[in-house]
Parts: sequence; C-alpha cells; structure tokens
Amino acid sequence: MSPDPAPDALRDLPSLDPVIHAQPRLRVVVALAALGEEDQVSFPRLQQLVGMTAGNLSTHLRKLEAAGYVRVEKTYQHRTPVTYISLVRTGRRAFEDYTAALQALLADAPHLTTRERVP
Amino acid sequence: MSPDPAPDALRDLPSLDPVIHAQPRLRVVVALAALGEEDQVSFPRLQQLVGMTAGNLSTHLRKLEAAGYVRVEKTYQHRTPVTYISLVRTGRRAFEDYTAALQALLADAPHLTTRERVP
Amino acid sequence: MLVHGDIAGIADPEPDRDQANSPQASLELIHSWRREAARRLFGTPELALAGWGVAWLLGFGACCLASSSTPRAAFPAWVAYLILGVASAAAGVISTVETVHPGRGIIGPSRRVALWYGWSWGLVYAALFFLILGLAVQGLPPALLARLWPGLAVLVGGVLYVAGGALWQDRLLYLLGAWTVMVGAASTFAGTPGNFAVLSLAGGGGLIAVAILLVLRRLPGRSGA
Amino acid sequence: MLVHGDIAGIADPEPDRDQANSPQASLELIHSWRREAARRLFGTPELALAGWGVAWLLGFGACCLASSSTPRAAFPAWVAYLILGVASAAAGVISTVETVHPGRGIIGPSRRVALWYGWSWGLVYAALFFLILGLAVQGLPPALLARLWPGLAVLVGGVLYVAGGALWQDRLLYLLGAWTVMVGAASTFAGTPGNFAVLSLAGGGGLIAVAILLVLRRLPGRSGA
Repeated sequence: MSPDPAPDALRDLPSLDPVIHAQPRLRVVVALAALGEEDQVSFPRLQQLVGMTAGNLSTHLRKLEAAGYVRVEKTYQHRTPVTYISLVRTGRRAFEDYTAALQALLADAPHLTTRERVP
Repeated sequence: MSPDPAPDALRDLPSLDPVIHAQPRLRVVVALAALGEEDQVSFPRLQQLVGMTAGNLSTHLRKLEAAGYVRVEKTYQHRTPVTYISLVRTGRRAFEDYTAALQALLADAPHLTTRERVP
Repeated sequence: MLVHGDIAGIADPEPDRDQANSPQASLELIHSWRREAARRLFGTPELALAGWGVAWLLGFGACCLASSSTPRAAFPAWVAYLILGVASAAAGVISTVETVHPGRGIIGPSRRVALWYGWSWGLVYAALFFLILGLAVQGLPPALLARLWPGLAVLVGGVLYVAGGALWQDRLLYLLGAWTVMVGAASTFAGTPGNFAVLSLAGGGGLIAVAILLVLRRLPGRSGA
Repeated sequence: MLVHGDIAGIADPEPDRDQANSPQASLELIHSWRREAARRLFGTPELALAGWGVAWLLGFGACCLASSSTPRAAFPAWVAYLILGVASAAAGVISTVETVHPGRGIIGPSRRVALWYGWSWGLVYAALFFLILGLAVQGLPPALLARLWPGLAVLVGGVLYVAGGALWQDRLLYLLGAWTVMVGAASTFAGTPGNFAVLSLAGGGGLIAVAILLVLRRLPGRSGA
C-alpha cells in the first residue's frame, strides 16, 4: 500500500447520509430500527427511549419525515390524541446503507475520523 | 382527468427493472423472497420450486448474480458438492421496488399493459 | 458493474422475456407464485391436524367404548389402546413428514424455528410419558391413571398449538390451542369413561374442524392460481 | 423532494450535528444504542425467571419440609402452601409487569407476538388448575394429588419455555425449557416428599442459574455502553 492512498481511493466509497449522520437523528433511527418492521411507537415512549426533550425530538422527526424516512401518524385513543412514529422502508434502507458505509470506511481507512471523511 | 394523460403523466413513474421483468427470473426471485431473510435454498430444491430445467435455472441465476441480486454459494455436505442460493439485500430491494412500480402503474394507468409501458 | 443492458438486450434467447400482461395481471401472477412457494416451503398443516384429529376421535372413542360400564362393551381395553397407538403413530409420521419434507434443501433461521418447534413435540410427549410412568411406578392405580393421562395428553398438545399460534401469528391455530387446552382440562370432570367421550368428540372433532376450515380457506386461492 | 441540503446545512442549530468520531466509534455507538433500545423494548427476562426460580425453590422447599415424614416437620402443610402461593403470586406479578411494561406505547406485530405468548401462560395454568380440580372432584385422594400437581406445574412451565425458546430463537431459554420439562417428569419417580425436593432444587435452581447466566452475559455489554 502506498503511504497516502486516501484522497483518490476513497472517492468511490458511499458518502454518509447527512440526514442520519446528525447524532440525535441517528439515535432516533436506531431506536426505531430496533422495533419490528411494521411496529409503531408513541411519541412519549420514543422520547423516553432516546432521552430527548419533546421539542428536540419534534424537530428531528420533522426532518426525518421530510426526507421520507419516518411516518408520523396522528390518531385518537379514547378521545386522546396520540402520535405514532414508525420507520418506513426508505428510512430502514437509509439506515442499512449508513451502517454499510461506515463499515466500508472502517475497512478502507480505519485511521481516518468520520469528520475528516465527510465534506 | 384529461382523456389522454399517459405520455407525460407516466414519465415520472419508476421504470420496471429489466433484470426482474423477465418472467422466469421474476419467478425465481418470488420463490427466493418467500424464504426468510437469511435463508438459503439448494439448487435442486429451487429448481423444484420454480419448475425449470437445471440449465435454464443456471442461466437465469447467472444473470441475477451478475446484477448483484442473488448470492450463489458452492459448499460441501458429506463430501457432496451442494449449491445454495439466497436473495441478498440488493435483490430483495429490487423486488420490493418492482412490485411497488407495478402498483404505481396500476394506480395511474390501469388500462395500459405492462409491455406498452416498458420501452 | 450492473449488466442491465446486456440482460434486457437481444442476446437473451427465451421468448417469454417480458410478461405481455397488464400491471394487474403481473401482480396477480406474483401473488399466486408467492402463495404457491409459501405452501411448498411451509407445508400443509391441515394434514397433520386432520391426522391427529382422526387419531383422537377413533382412539379415545375406542377407549370410551371399551371401558364403558355396559356389559355390551364391544372389545377389550387392549384393542382400544392398540387403535389409539396405531392411529397416533400414523399421525406422528404425518406430522414428522409435514415438518421435514417442506424444509429439505433449505437452511437458515426460518428452518431453525420450525425444527426447534418440531423437536419440542417429541421432547414434551416423551417427558409426559415419563411423568405418567413415574406415577405408575409410585403406585397410582390404573383406574386413576385412566382419568389422568388422556386429558393431560390433550392439554399438552393444546399448549403446543397455542405456542405455535403465537409463534406464527396464526389466530386460528391459537384459538384451536386454547380450545384443546380447555377440553383437556374439562375432560377430567367427566371421570371414566366420560372423559374419553369428551376428548374424542370435542378434542378430535376440534382438530378435524380446523383442518377442514384450513382447506376451505385455501380453495379460493387455488382457483386464482 | 428530499431536503438533504437544507438538513445538513448551516440552518441546523444543534452543535453535535456530526459525530467527531472514527467510523469504528460510530459503529460502536450505534451498537450500544441498539442494545439499549432492545433491552428497553423487550424487557429483562432474567427478573421473571429469577422470580419463578425463587418461588419454586422456596415454595416447593417448604412443601418438602412440611410433608416430610420425620416428626420434626417445622410447620404444617398450610404454611408451605401459603409460602408457595405468595411467592408464585409475586413471580406472576413480576412476569406480568415484565411483559406489559416494555410494550407500552408500542403497537404492531412484535408486540402482538409477545402478548399472545404472555396470555398463553395465564390460559395454560388456569386450564391446569381446572384439570387438577376435576381430578379432585372425581375423588382422587389428596395424597395422590400431591404426587401429581407439582411435577405437572413444572412440566407445563417447561413446555412454555421451550416454545418461547423456539419463538425467539433463544438457545438458552430452549435448553432451560427442556431441562424443566424433564425435571417435572422425573420428579414423579421420587414420590412425596422427594418430588418437592427435586422440583425445588433442580427446577427452581435451574431457573435461577439461567437468570444469573443472563445477567453475566449482559455485563460486558454494559461496560461497553
């Protein structure tokens, strides 16, 4: 191996998805991916799972929803409004691709930090 | 709705994946997708599931493998060579996209045949 | 790296390359292939259910007639036990074939689940046999044993059906299990030979009814294939 | 349609937007989050296992001491039954909480599997109670019942552990179930009060051992979080 293979060799690697790369959103996606494929979780429960304030979680969910990664469903249970969140297929795939990209980075350039790799 | 919405309205629809669109390969992919996500099936069993000659199945598997949709693994069981086939993530996604594209076609232009839609 | 062009191109020899179908016909084709593949991969539970249903119906029925207190009991107890034993053995063979046969040539997680579940039947019934043997060795008289083992055997089968229903999210199997568990429990209130009648009709009959329901449920699917 | 640019752009207020980590650190973070989420979503089975283990150890142990034929039996039978009943009730509460608590706010298939499996415990033990009641009503003397019900209760619990092991592909739970089923069966060979000793030590002990194993198995995971 040449002493400095990074700049050209790594150009072909998949770049990291910026929607998921933000740490709090990654945490939300990990929690949603831990559920089964058609499972849904209520807003307060998800809040407890990821340990965020309601406002913070709302902000990140809006971005994940805008990217088409999660579905946010408002419904009623015994006349009380409940919001259920689930990871849709696109989001699940994005998460799979994200971890695959990390593994590819790790295999090719374990000495680089993620920040250095991502523009 | 206008009387002839097809030519422009359908241009945005996902086109049908030509690897899967060939009927015998679609049949192989459906059989593989009926297995669980990390399951593998032996060559003769797959042959029985899809009702093809060995030569025919081999040809189609080579094309599916070249597209990165299936993994073909040659191994030994009690010194007898056995070939195991499984649908990998890319293939599973392609199949999901194919059925989703068919459903989109059906919703938008149920009067068109598949042949007319695919260039 | 992908070779779509090559694959879709004119080098492809087979004439049926494209489906000359509407999207709807294509989707229906996929659906019917999937159903057929699932049937071949996961077997036909109604055969095993019907096998056990008939075994219980005939076997416990014979036990009821043989241990009937009327003087006209048509045959001695050993004939009834023989009928129950042979019918159960046949049902056991059907069940085993129905577990092993669809799984040949398949390796992976879903196969493992089916095998583990299949083994549990053998394990549990072997243990139940030893439990009853232990009671017999400890001197429980045969007349009391006859009130005990039939209901127990049916109850334990129901437990495994309930578990299978939870496992494969099959509501019908779950309800059949619940019914079978309750029939096994209720039979002990009838004493002998009433318990045999309950187990034969309500136990075996329940299994046969569900097997018939499964066949009926599949019929429209067949016409669509 | 996607708003990647906007999301990754400077409008994002939070300072920890990127992980300043190596890919390895990111993967480890994901792994530990996933483990923690799974623990919160699926509960901690070792608590319920330990609860039932202690209930069987104490309860059957008390039954053994109470029905011992030595004149020095420390307490009457009703005290032993009270201990077994109270300990079982406590274990039942722990199990129920452990099933219900992690699932709050979750709807969907995986939740349904857990609920159906949970209900089957209640259903099966209720049916077993009625089976034994039926035998008692039909005149099985208490001395014989005492040889029967403890082994049966343990065997049936083992059946449900085996089924749970197959369901969640948990080898340890499956083996625990197989062990428990066999202990329940073997206990009947010991007669009373030997059966209580077997069930207390081998049955309750087995559950407690597996609970400890599960805790030990999780420890390295905790240090990595």
